[in-house]
Amino acid sequence: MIKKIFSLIIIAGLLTVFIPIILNFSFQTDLPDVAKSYVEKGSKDLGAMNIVTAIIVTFRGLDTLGEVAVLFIAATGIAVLFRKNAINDKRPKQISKRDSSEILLTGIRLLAPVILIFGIYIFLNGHLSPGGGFQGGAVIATVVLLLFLSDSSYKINHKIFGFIESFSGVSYVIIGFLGLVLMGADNFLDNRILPLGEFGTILSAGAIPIIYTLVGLKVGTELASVLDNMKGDIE
Amino acid sequence: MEISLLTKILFSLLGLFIVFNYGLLQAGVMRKIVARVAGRYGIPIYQPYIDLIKNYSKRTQITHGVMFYLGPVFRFSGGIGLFFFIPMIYGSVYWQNFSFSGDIILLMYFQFFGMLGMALGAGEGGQPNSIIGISRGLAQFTAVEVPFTLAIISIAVQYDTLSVYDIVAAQQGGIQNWTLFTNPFAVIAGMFAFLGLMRHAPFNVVMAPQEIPIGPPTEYHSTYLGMLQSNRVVLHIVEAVLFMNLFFGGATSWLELIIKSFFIYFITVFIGVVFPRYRVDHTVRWFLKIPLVFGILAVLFV
Amino acid sequence: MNLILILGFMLLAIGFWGMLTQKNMIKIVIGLTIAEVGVQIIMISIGYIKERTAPILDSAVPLADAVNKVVDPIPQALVLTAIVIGVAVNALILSFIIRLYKEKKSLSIDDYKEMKW
Amino acid sequence: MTDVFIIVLGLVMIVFAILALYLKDLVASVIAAGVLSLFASILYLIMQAPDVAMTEAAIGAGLLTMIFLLAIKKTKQIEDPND
Amino acid sequence: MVNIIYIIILLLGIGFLLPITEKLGKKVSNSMFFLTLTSVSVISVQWLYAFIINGQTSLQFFTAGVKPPLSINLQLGLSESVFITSINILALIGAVYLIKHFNNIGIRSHVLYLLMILGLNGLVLTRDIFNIFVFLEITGISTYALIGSDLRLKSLIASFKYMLAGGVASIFLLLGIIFLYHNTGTLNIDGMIAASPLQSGLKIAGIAIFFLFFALLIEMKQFPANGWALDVYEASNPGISGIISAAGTAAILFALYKVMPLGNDLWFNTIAVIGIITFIASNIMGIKQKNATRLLGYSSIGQLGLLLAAMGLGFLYGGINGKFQFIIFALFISHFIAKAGLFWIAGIVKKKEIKSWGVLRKSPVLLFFTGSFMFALLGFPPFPGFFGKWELVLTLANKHQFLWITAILLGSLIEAIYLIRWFGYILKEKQEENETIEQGATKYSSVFILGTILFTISGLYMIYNPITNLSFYFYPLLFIAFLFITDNILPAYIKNILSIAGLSYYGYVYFNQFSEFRFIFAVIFLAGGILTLIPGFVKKGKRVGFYPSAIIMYVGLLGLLVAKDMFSFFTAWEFMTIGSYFLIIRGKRSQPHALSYMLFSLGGAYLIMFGFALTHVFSGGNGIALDLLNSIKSNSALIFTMLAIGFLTKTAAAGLHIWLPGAHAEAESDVSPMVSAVLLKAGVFGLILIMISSLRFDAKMIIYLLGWLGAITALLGNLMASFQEDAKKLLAYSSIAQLGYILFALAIMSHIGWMAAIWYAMNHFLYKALLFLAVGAVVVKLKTHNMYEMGGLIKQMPFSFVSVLIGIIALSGVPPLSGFGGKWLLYNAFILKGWYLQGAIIAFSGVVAFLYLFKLINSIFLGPVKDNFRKVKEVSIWYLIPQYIIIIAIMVISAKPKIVLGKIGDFITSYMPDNLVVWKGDVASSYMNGKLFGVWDAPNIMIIIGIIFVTLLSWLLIMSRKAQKVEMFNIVYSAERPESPQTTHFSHNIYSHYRKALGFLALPLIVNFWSFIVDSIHSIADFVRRLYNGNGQAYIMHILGFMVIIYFVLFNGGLF
Repeated sequence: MIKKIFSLIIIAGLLTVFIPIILNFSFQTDLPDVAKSYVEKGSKDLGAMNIVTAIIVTFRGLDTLGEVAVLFIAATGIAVLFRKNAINDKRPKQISKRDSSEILLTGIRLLAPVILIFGIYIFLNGHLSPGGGFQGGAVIATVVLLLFLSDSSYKINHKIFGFIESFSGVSYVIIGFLGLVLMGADNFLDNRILPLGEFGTILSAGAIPIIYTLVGLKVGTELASVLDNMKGDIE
Repeated sequence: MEISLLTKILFSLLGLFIVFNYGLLQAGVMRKIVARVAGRYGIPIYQPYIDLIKNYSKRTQITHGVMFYLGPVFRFSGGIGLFFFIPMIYGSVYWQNFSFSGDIILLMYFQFFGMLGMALGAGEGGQPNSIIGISRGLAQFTAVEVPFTLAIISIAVQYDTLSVYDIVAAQQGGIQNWTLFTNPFAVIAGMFAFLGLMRHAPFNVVMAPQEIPIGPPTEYHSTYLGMLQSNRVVLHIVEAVLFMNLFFGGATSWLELIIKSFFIYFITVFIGVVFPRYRVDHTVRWFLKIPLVFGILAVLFV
Repeated sequence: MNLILILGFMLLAIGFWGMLTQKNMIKIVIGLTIAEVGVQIIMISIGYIKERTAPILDSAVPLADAVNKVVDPIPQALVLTAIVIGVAVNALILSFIIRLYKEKKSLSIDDYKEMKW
Repeated sequence: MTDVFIIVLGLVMIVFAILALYLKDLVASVIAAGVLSLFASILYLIMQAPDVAMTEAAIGAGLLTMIFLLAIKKTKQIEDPND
Repeated sequence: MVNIIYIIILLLGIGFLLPITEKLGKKVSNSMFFLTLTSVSVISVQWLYAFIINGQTSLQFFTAGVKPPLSINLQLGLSESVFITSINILALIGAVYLIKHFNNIGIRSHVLYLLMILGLNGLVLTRDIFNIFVFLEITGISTYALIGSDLRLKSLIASFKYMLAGGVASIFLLLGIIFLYHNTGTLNIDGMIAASPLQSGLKIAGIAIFFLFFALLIEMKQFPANGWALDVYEASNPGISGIISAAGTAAILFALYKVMPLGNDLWFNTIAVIGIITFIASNIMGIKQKNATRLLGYSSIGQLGLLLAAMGLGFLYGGINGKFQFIIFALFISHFIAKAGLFWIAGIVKKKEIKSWGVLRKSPVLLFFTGSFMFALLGFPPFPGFFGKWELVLTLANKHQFLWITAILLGSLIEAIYLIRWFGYILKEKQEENETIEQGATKYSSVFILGTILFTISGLYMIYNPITNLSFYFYPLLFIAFLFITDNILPAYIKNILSIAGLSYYGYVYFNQFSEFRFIFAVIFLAGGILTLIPGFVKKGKRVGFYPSAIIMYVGLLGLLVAKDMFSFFTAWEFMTIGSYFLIIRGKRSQPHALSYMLFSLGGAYLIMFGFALTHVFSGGNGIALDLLNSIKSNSALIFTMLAIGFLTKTAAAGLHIWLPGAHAEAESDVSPMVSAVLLKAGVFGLILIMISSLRFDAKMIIYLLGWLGAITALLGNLMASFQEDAKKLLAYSSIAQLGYILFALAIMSHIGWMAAIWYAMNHFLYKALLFLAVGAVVVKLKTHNMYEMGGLIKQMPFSFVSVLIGIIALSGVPPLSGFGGKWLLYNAFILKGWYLQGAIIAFSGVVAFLYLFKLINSIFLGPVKDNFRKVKEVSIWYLIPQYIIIIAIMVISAKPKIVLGKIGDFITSYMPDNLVVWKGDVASSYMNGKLFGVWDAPNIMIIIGIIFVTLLSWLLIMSRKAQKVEMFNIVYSAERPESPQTTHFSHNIYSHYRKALGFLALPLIVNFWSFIVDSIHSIADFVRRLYNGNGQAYIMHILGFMVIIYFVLFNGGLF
């Protein structure tokens, strides 16, 4: 009971912290100058239509690299947690599952490729329209998810998924490294290592699309392996 | 005028001989007085001489080891040493003994010399429990020391000197400038301490007769006992002379010395006969009460 | 857009309330997710400017004066990263909960007091 | 007009948030949380943040809810009463 | 130079690559793993070399080819390069330590480890606020995964709680970032600082910064919101928690350091207060800890609190440059290495209870490193923490921040309690024989490398420290190092010869450089050292650990005399404390006493440091020369009292003496003379220094009190000694009494008073060394301390008897020997001064000394011989040689005191010219306002007494030459054998009547006082640590509650 009172007091304290913010908060009427230069540079220098993607991939490329690393660590951590030869783990017993109905199976088989293509579409023109590597990767993961849900016998091939995951991660770092090599000391993760191409087309904005595809692949495979680990067959 | 070292030694030895004989006689007289007070006929005055001769002439002795040997030697050399360091007769250069080489502090600490030696000797004696006598003696002595030190400090401050000769010099010229009258508190404290030092009646639990089975005297016999007896004799006279010099104006001639020291010693006998014997912790506590108060008063009102 | 800011803070408060009072560990994580959604709403509402469109320079937004046509893109970039990280953390926490459940077969946080003082 | 819509949306979201915390059946509460993040993505659309809306929808609503459900499958569905 | 971004590229790239290489086999992936870590450390070391040696200025590294406000930039300055180098090197060594653990988890743990290191490096390098959030998350998640990786229940719980706390922290961080962005318009830290949001006066800016700082504060594990951190330290694999506690906190500390300029003075002050509260609170809680790793957790949180406080204060007083940079580096380095080292050793020992760490004794090298790590944490001399703490106290003193100094010193004293106690358990707790330590090569070598790095850095600090040149210590420390290395190889007698040679060499070198007063102490320290080392030849075997600690102590003692400035004096003081601590703890039952000894001397040392800092400040605040003591301008009384108490802890004055009896009695037989005869004089030397300085200002009242303190100590010491049954304890109490005399004599502040004091110091050294050597030898021979089990050894051990006899005659002050000179000087001094009552107490305690002196000699040598000691032979020659050298010395100075007193007299006249002691030939006479006062003619007294003694002895010999030897009548065995031997022993409790009379003076009032303090600290500790009740949710509540409190403190509850 005291815990409830204490937490009530603390939440009241929190509110006293938040209320002054709400009260004398003045919304922006104009873009801060950093955002202004982003908008101009985003389109002219990097040739990307979607400014948010420009910021995420090149301007604040290190953030995204870090973010991909975060996802990678989370996936590895989960894999470490659910590793088979856990010391105090009893013999993993196989849980029996009813196989799902016919309609579901065929429906999923029909839908899977469509969603897959949709995912690829999302991260392919991340620099043109909203969306990008992360959203695309999530969509791909949902494909795998659907397959898990539909037929219990579906096993993702860990060798290929692992390979894609590491390959895309490493190539992402190599692209960044190319920036350093080609463009000089300050251009780590610069997308201008490739020609900017014609504004608005798929192959424009230098390395952004390539980076975003790699990110997409990586996020997709990672989330898939996370789901697989968490689903796991050990009880 | 400086007399040569040789004459100084000779005169000091002569002084020692006089004091030694006077001591023996005084001991005899004092024991006769005590006997007469107790209604007994008492021993002949020359009895101490007889005891001494008997002890020294004994042929067989036994010894319990080196330290047993050194006990009486330490004790007697303590007595004689104390004699040598105290100026006997004020005024004549012959009877200063070797007092130039030390002051009251030397005398205070030299008393320990004899006592420590005696304690070690008894420790090595035949009777292991003789140590109980020693521990009582030491404990009592620490308590006695307090009023005695305070008295001496107040005298030293009063006369601005530590050397006995100058103190006596300051007290010459009539009774009124004896320390007795100029600094009464110090004298009272001093005399209380004198009682303790002489180990007479109220505080003689160490030398008391029934302590004999474990007291130091029973351990020693023949020559050793002779030495101890001669030391006791000399020591009592020398202590009396010391207190005479400090408190009662010193002596300008041997006669004056003998009379004064007799009466000083008589005080202890006088008090001793009347009072019962104290246990050691009572003695210690008693000495840290009234005599201590007097000592503090002496020091504060010097 | 003050309303959305208020909404964000309320969701944040509800999330924390959930974390503090709910005993079930999964409910605590749900509380955490709600708090995260709250923060993300606050971040977006700060970036929003009235009557402006999304920061995509497509046909609707002429290149020339895009500057005063577009909403602030930076908070959106930050939120995007924050969401992904939030999901990663939540996935990890949940797998820890599964692991813990395997050990002590209990979801209440009060049962996990092995280490104290 | 949009203000009214926002208020309604906000209230609904708060209701769902409270529901997500207090429903005894964990699956129901997880779905409530999913719906909450779905409405959040709609909110993002209103605030002209399409990228974030898509991410929120795909990852926040889709995958996170799925992970929660998987977690519940591996543990206990019904919250024991004394909590 | 290599672009710093390569660190990120390498770590991340290989991190991604490793899962693929796993198929090529474990050998390849492991080598890849180590290759990355080595190359990353090489890059950072290369940069560090550039910064320190080539004076490189700080650089910016941009990403994405665009200038910062638009892109993220990495900055590399001196502080950054120090932090990343230490993190990367620790990572490399940590990898070596953890490789076995990782191998059985699989390749993924290598990946997690690499990415954790990436996160740490990122945190330090990046200058973009959101990037800090990302790298914080990377570190966080990889740490959660690593902690949970060993799948034990406890680590899973700890990691779960850590994640909840991390989640809450990241929420606040995001809020902070977005509102700061809203306020300043940029995400780059330098941009934000330039925009200086607080100046704008907007409330939101303040709250935004509050969120940001608060999030980092949670990560910094500050009290009370750090329950979860303790579980993490306790539960996770010690290798990982070592890296978390060292590198993890370092990176977050640096992140906070980068963001600090955003705040204002109020905020710096609050952070400093939070830090100091954490420092003290977690140290107090550490006292009650039984679990080793959790205790290390408490200690690392405490140290972090101290670092945070130092940083807060640094910013409060003009930013982290010059002075504060040095302080924070020093404190950081020692915490960094020591904490990682201790955690790794915990990993090797694998024992949960600190009491069962005794098993470390099986591997001396590990034991040595544990000890040095612990002493590095406590800030002892050779280690960097010492320089840091000194500079911190000095700078704070310059700013008149005395409350801060007391808090810091109090905290480090409390920390010393549990660390020293733990070290005591390691050295002394009983262990079953079959216990062994895991002999893994990787773990062992990584701890070994870490230890060597610690010592190399400490060496660099000793050589290049900006405070003062400590060149005096180079050769001695090399010699000590040599002794440590060859400790297991060389036999004891070679080491003994080497040490004696070393000491005499230094005696020869410094012989003529000392002014009189330091010369006397030099003689005491050096001659004392050599004499007390000679008995060392008795010991067979290697006597591991004795010689290095003895030499450390003597180097410290010598350093005291050589010291020109306060800092080298204080270094010497601390060296001496370490050396003596190691010597004392060698005794069998000496652990609790060594602990109380160390705590008292540490308390005293900190008081001295505080006093020196105040002297520096109140004497014009320039430089730290030792004779600044003589030019203190204001509140000199306070400084004097502080320094006096500091030195009195070493001379065990009444009230501060409870450590001495145990320490001296329980020490080994040739250590106790070293510790009691030689070491106590260091305190006396200090006292003389401040007494000289007190001539300049009037400290009459304090010195009068010191006089009384000296008298009471003397009385207390003598009384307690006479009631002791343990021979060495008796001598220990008598040392307390003698030191009381010296203090009393010093307090008299007159020419003759000081002569008495120094004469006493010299004498006490002689006869206490003599007595301790003699009694120590006998005690070793009989294998018992209790006097009631001895007796009648005069026939078997005549030489020891003679030396004890001379010792007690000298000590008691009976005329012929030198003791009387001391008594005479003392009497003259206090009569001339007019301190009659104290004088009476001194006189009384002087006489009481007879009681225990007689008891000592009687119960050991005189009386009946016990059966089991009938065949005991004389003590070995090596003990007797120093005894008889000392006896000769005593005889010489008793006959001719003028040799020593003459020299002392000239020295003292330069300070106190009034009422001199005049020497005519060998006759010393003192004058009271012009008139001859006292006369002391040592040679004549000796001659007269000698002659009388010899004549009487020869006369007695002649008269009783036929005396027949009779054995002493043995009362004990006349009846049946009693069960308790002591009650029938002749000298057992012989002063019971005395105890009845004066027992009330010897009541253990002081002991009760100190045990009351200890108990109250323990109860506080027990009360405070109840806060961590193990419930994860409660910890979240602590965090949020902590936030609300800090908010109210900062914005004083301004709602609108």
